[in-house]
Amino acid sequence: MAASVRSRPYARLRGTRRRIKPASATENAIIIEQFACNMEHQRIIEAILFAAKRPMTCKQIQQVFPELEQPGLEEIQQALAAIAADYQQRPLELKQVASGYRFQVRAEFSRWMARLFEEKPPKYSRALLETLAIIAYRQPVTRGDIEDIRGVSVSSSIIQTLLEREWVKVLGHKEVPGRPALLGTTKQFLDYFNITTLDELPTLQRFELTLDNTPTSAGKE
Amino acid sequence: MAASVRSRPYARLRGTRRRIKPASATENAIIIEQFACNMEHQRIIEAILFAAKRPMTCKQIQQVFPELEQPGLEEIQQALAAIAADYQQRPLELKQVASGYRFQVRAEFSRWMARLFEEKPPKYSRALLETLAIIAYRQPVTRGDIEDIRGVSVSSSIIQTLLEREWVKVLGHKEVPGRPALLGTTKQFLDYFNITTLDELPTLQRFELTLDNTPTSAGKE
Amino acid sequence: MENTIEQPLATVNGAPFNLLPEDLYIPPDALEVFLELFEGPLDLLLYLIRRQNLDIVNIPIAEITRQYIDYIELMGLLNIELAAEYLVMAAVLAEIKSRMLLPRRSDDEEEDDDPRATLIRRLQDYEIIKQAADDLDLLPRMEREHFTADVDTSALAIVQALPDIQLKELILAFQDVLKRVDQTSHHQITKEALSVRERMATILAQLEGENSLLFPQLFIRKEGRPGVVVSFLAILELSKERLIDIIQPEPFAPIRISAARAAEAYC
Repeated sequence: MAASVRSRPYARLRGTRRRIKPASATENAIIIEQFACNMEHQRIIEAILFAAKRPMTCKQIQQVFPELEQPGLEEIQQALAAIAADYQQRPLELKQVASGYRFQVRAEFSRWMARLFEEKPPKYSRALLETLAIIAYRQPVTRGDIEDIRGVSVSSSIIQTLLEREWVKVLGHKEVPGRPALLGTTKQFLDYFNITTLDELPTLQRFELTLDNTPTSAGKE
Repeated sequence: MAASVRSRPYARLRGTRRRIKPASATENAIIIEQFACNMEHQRIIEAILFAAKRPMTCKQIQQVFPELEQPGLEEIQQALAAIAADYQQRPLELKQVASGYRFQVRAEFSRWMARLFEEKPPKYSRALLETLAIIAYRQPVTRGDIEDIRGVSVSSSIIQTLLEREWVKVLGHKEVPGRPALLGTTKQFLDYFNITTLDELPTLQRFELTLDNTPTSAGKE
Repeated sequence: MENTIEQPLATVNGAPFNLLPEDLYIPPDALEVFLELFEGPLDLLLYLIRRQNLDIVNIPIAEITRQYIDYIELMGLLNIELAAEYLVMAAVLAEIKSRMLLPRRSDDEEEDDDPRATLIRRLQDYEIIKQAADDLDLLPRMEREHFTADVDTSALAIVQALPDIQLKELILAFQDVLKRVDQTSHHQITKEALSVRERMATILAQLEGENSLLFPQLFIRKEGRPGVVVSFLAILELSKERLIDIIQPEPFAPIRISAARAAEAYC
């Protein structure tokens, strides 16, 4: 009774669905050929995304093709959309993060994924998270800026950890005595938190602590 | 523009299509429920195979489920067959190898995969370079020694990479609790840098002298 | 820790200290753990203000100062290592308090004459970040909610180019490590004759898989006297670090060297 082999050629089905414009017989033939070619590109792109082990931009995907066979960026975009649609029913999703597209397991399965790995996912200390938040929201900042905001000294190992995880990098140096490093976040930081730009970070909450006599209330900045 | 929006409950759709035998209303209900459950298991198994990063046996897959929810080995086998069938049209295949099941890119895509990886080789991280330098100059050292010197923890993957590259080997074990491995460099390491003995590694002073024309080119990314 | 926070509390400056500060709605047992939860003086101060839902404008600075100082006294009592930052904040509060007590001169036009203004701004900035850190922690992230989906490519027989390293990079990396060590810790990284270290590694490698080797086997004759000295130093160093055992079963018997064995050798 094992799962019946369903050989429904899913992709081709979708292909027909996509051709919308009416076309004469010959035109039709051309479109089909063109389309078959696209389908092959699409399959290659899908293979690339799974094999790459890092997020891939359209440009990077294009480069994988030999120069004379390179699909246009637009075609790659379309292929990505088609692939994403193909996986809509599957436990994976094609996700765009800061440094490109990658396949990942849908969040709803995290419960089982956590059991898959013996090591617990890393937990980050409040000190590290606050430091990271300051760098993310206030960049570029120096270590001194971070200490001013937190009111305590920042341990080097926190900065070191952030640099090593490649969430933070040195953007330059501030032209003041000592030339302290100016820190900012990286694309890998965005990738890790599954977002494409800093704008997608949660909005800062502003808590009212004002000098006039309004009672305390929280609100959005 | 992250791809998402899932709607159609695929599992149920497919479920109905599969029910072939005529059945009474109540029987029907039972079959559907049973089936929905299997589909959920199947989706979880699929997610496990993609996330695992190593081949998984049926037994290992079973263990990922909490004890009371574990599907039987037979059900897992069936799910694997169904998943394999689902991917028949895709550039991936579910393959059984000696140590279990894993997804792999179909052989016909090797040509592109080769191009994908032949790109510029990735760069080693600062953390890896420092770890290697400490091993080279301070051998034999344990991982703990390296952590002491660097002030941050050393990830196992760095040590693993160095061992795989055959630049570093385990010389023995230190007779202290835990018997940590003592690491040292290999002959391959010397070969790579074109030197015959570690003595030929430049000492820091000597190096600074020869570097005089490139002031502080250190540490920048 | 002698100070269980039960009835007879300690004496502070000679005066008996019988009560926990008022408004301290924390079970005493939990207090120690609790105090260590604060990320710093701003965090503690914010907690004191927020817990009472105080409008910071109207906070009786005197009251907050008193509570704050009670807290840090308690930290002292509990032997919690008190960072200097807490004491600085106590001084700031005391200063604000004293300035509030002085009559305000009407000719003082400075806008931020109110000494609380700076403190309020810092507290606000900190609270925003504190919340942002919590929010960040809640964002779904890799390794916890999301896992990348990779497939195997090893079957495709692709040789992936390995990263290259220049010798220069390696030395610069080591230099950086040394620099950092100088700045941040007390580690003594002394330069040692490299050759002894290397010889230590060589000897360990030689011993690997061997039951034991005869002492003379560890010397390479053609290296001459300097080589012998290096090997000998390496053997002594290895022995000191308990990485090898030097065995002489009976007087005048040949000396044998073996890799250090686990406990059995010693018990």
